[in-house]
Amino acid sequence: MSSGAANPALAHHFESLEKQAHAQRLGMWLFLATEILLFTALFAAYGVYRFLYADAFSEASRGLATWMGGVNTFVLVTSSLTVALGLDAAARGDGRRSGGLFFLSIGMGLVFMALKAVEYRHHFASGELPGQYYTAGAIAGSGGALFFTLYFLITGLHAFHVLIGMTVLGVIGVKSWRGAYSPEYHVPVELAGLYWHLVDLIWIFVFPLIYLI
Amino acid sequence: MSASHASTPARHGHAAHSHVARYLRVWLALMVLTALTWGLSRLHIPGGAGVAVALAIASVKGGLVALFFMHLYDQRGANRLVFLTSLVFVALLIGLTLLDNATRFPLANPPDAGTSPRQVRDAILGSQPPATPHPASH
Amino acid sequence: MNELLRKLLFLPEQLSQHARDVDGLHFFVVLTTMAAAAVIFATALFFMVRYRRRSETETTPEVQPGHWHEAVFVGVPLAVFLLWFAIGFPQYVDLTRPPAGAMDVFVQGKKWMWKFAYPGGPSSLDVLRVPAGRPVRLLITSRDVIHSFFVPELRVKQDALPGRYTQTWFAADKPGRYQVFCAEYCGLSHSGMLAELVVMAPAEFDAWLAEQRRGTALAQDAAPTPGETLLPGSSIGEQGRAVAAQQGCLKCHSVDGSRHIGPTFLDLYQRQEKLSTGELVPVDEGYLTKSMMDPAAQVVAGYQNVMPSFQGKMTPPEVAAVVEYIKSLKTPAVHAGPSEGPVYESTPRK
Amino acid sequence: MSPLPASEAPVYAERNYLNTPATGLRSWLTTLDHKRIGVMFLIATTIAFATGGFFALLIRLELLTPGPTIVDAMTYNRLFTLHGVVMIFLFMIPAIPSGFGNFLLPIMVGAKDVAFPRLNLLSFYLYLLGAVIALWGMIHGGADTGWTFYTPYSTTTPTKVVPILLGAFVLGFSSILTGLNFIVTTHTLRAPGITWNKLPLFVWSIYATSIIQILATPVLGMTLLLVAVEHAFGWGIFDPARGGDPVLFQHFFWFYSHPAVYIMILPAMAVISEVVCAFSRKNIFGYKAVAYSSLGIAFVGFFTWGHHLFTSGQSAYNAGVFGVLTMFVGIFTAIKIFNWVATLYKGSISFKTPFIYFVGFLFFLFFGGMTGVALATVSLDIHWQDTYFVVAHFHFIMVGSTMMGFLAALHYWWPKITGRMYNERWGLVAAVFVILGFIFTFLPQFLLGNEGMPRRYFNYPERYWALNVASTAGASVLAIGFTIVLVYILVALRHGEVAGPNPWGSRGYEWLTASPPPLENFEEVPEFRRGPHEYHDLPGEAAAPAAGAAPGASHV
Repeated sequence: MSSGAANPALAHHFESLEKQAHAQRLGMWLFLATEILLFTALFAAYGVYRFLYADAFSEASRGLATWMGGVNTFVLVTSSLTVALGLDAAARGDGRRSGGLFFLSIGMGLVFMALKAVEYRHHFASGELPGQYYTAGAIAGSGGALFFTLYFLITGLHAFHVLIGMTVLGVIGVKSWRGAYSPEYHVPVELAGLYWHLVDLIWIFVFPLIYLI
Repeated sequence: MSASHASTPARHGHAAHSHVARYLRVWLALMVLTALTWGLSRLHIPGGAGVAVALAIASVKGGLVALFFMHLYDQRGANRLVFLTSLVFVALLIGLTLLDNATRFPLANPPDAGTSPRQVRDAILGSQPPATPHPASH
Repeated sequence: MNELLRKLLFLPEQLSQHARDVDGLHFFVVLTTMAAAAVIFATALFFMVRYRRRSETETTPEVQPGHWHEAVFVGVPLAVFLLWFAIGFPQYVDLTRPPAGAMDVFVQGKKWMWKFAYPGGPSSLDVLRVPAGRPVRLLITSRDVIHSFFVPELRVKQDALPGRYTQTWFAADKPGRYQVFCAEYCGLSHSGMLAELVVMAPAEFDAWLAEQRRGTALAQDAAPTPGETLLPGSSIGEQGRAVAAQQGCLKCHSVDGSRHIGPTFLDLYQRQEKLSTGELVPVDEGYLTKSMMDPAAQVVAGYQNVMPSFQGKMTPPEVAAVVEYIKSLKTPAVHAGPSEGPVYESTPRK
Repeated sequence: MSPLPASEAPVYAERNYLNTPATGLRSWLTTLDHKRIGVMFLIATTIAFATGGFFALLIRLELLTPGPTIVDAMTYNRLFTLHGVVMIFLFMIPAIPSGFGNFLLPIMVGAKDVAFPRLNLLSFYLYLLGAVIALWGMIHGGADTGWTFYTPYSTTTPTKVVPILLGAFVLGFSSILTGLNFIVTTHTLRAPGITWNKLPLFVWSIYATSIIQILATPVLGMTLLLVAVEHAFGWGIFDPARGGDPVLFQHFFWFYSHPAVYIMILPAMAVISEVVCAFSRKNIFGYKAVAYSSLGIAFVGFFTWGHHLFTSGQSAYNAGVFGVLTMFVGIFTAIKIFNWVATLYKGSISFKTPFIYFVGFLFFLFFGGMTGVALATVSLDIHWQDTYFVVAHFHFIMVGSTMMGFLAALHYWWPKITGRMYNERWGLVAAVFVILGFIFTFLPQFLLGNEGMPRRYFNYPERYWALNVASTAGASVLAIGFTIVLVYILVALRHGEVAGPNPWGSRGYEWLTASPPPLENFEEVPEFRRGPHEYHDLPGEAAAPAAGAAPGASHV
């Protein structure tokens, strides 16, 4: 057991850094569970309305630019890879490399957001908006409007999480670059990564639900 | 505590073999699966099969991310349990709400949704009410 | 015994076989609960007296349960609970399956009144008349928020969902007058959203219905109340639209005000139509129904008499639904009426 | 370990969490000490309880006569909404877990603090923020939707429903953070010697509560947010006019709010398990059964939400599934009741105030629970749904049982928290008032429900008058009881006798430290060799002939 008594990162009520890391990791996983359930309400609503308005939903889905969703998937998956590599670098004590990889991930997050913004712009222009603002009118019944309600809720909440994730990666990346972490203690790097992977994980489900089926 | 041969900081530190190769393999698999699900969607597999395939691929991808990028593969039991439990509740909420919409009195669903005019007529006028479950099934 | 327990538990009169069945379960539940309470609390009381603290230095032995205890603790209540459920659930399933040939009544809740529409067009406000001894199926909907149709004497309750139908049914035993409550909170006058269930002798009911159908007391109650706003897509009208589309009405009647083979449905309701005979008639439920059954009788001036009769092609509830649909087609500008209305009315967003 | 009972003169721990490191208001508001945060939660939730109780009294007064009595219909609708929102989100859910749980859980696992002290303080400030937002909404008109916020009523009402929704949303985060902290603390900060099977039952129940808080609250948060979005922008997600399904809202809402009932009752069960052992001076009958049944309730409690929707147009399949599953969740509660009663067997029962509340708890939980199971038989629910029967049922559970748990906890741990005793005689008097008050308030409501009086009625037919008067009379007895408690407990703050570390002779781990406890809970962390509910190895045990009979009794 690595004695972390000297390490300033050790809080007074933990007996060792190892135990503290375990606690922090568990806490993060619990937090991620709440995030998953936060999205679950939206996915359940999506499931119900897709079941009720199957035709309208597939029609509306076909109207989306699938290639943008696809490219965004590639971008986000790749950013997850760089975050994972960043953790690996931090574990080996290479703070600079770790920070650099995190910045690279933020860059990919920006690409993701930019593509998303282009898509949103297009939806605004063509009146594909939620609920009462839906004016596209190509799809009979309420299904089209509901699809775009859920589209904006799900992608909007996800984009919000991407923003938070980028902020977290930025803060931790800078600290990492400045050498705040060591092979013994780099839990924050790991937790920031976990958050980013969750954002990726959710997108992996959003992509087929919104764009493909 | 017994499960603590986990990704402890110390272990990360002197792990001679880093995870880089594993990460790259997983990344490659994710890219291939993304391309696959994209390609399959262009075939427009009819009915629920397309949905099922797309969700199955997404689940595999999600599993890869959770296991390897998020290190559930080599972590303590508690973290895995938290993640699995949350998935159980995801399934629970989605499953039971959908079951309701799928089996309720058809007219209790939105009128311009899945209920065709024929169903509407049958439900209003048909002397036989729509199928309801047998008490024996419980 | 039944009467004694019913009065003891403050249960209202039992107006149907379903009510008697449910009360049977109720009594069984209460009796088993009381028996269990007697056993548990007597045991607890005995322990409390027998093992009260006699000195401050008293000690106690360790007592651990055997598997036998746990099996009893789980098994006995589970058996009782499942027995209750086994009795109760079929009763409920029965309530979701109206018998074949039940008379249909459309029930519409809106803030804060109940409207009942009968086969053949007649409707009434806040009074539901049904024949004794015959099964009646209620197709319940709401015009604004969720309401709930509740008659304690029938032990029947069903929510009214806006824009869609739910169903329940009952067969009342004997003539009488009973209160209908709204059981789902719906705003300011929730507790004032009462109606009356009038159970009539079958012959009397038939006579009443026939009279209604003849149109003598034509649907006064069904007129919209002042200030009433019509929510799109939240009424029987939605079903009516489906029926109208299927029956082909919309091939000749537009819904956007444009002139086609027949007069447009838009703003048709409550319009003064000039007939080919030169006579002016107000378009009300009676006129609409009649025009579907016997279109040649009153043709609007300027149109050909080409419409087939739908007598026998549409059933009364379908006709009622189409009428509702036509009534719902209003442009806001035409929506006249004093603006005071109920103090508190939800406003649909535009 | 200190002997039972404390024979030497009790000592007030001079150096304790109340005065170290400082006593100023600032040191409290910025504290990271779980005990201080717990105490602040207790004070805040008690204020919320008084507010909610005041609303309740106004409601009962209004219902004293049919028609308008003291307020108009609109005010009445706001009153019952605020009563529900305040009692549930500001009192029931945080009171025992965030208050007593925060104070006790780390001590009971032998830790110096919770795992994330800063998150813990954040949880308290989120609670305050949520309360302030909700309060702002209340002052600016309040909401008239009922605490259930059913759509489309809640999305079309012109009242200030959005701030109330946002307040509840923020309170949800407070609840999540507390739950998260407790789970991590229980996993990672148990002192050496405290294995999972030596955890106090209080910790087991709070742990189970935390699981629900973590998993259910986000869904409620999202749902409330959707209603707020719908109300503000008309996105149509639950709006039938735009193709939405209002029943979907009910699914989402009860997916949280049914387990939330267990967030309210499990902590009370936590308290009761401790109290019954301490005051019968007896090991718990079936430790594992009581501990694991908490987890069972937390888990199966998620599978039953649909029993709130039997009349909503939900499918009969779902009604069957949810009905049966509800029967199973009843079993776990039954196990607990049986085990608590069996714990009394061969005990040494001391009728102190907390024990009286245990008796009340047993009564309310039994009848509240049985009526709950009866409601799940579906056909009976069709009659009872949305009537006063349901109101009486959930008040038996949420107010009756949870309040008994809260009061038992308040009296049992008062000496630990403040170092001083309350007045036992007044305690007994108040307990009698409170318990009888509850019975007189809610028993008539069961009968009203049977008779068919729907809930949330401002006006009612005259045939319901007599029972309403009885209920209001009971409520005033209840109010008197609570007032007595408040008075003597405040008096005890300054004038109570010094309690000493263990005035009850309890074996719970929290009694091993001084009263009030020092800053990091234990001056010297004990060895925790004995289980927290083990009383059998008292001095003189060998002489007691009953000891020999015990093993025999256990294998009947």
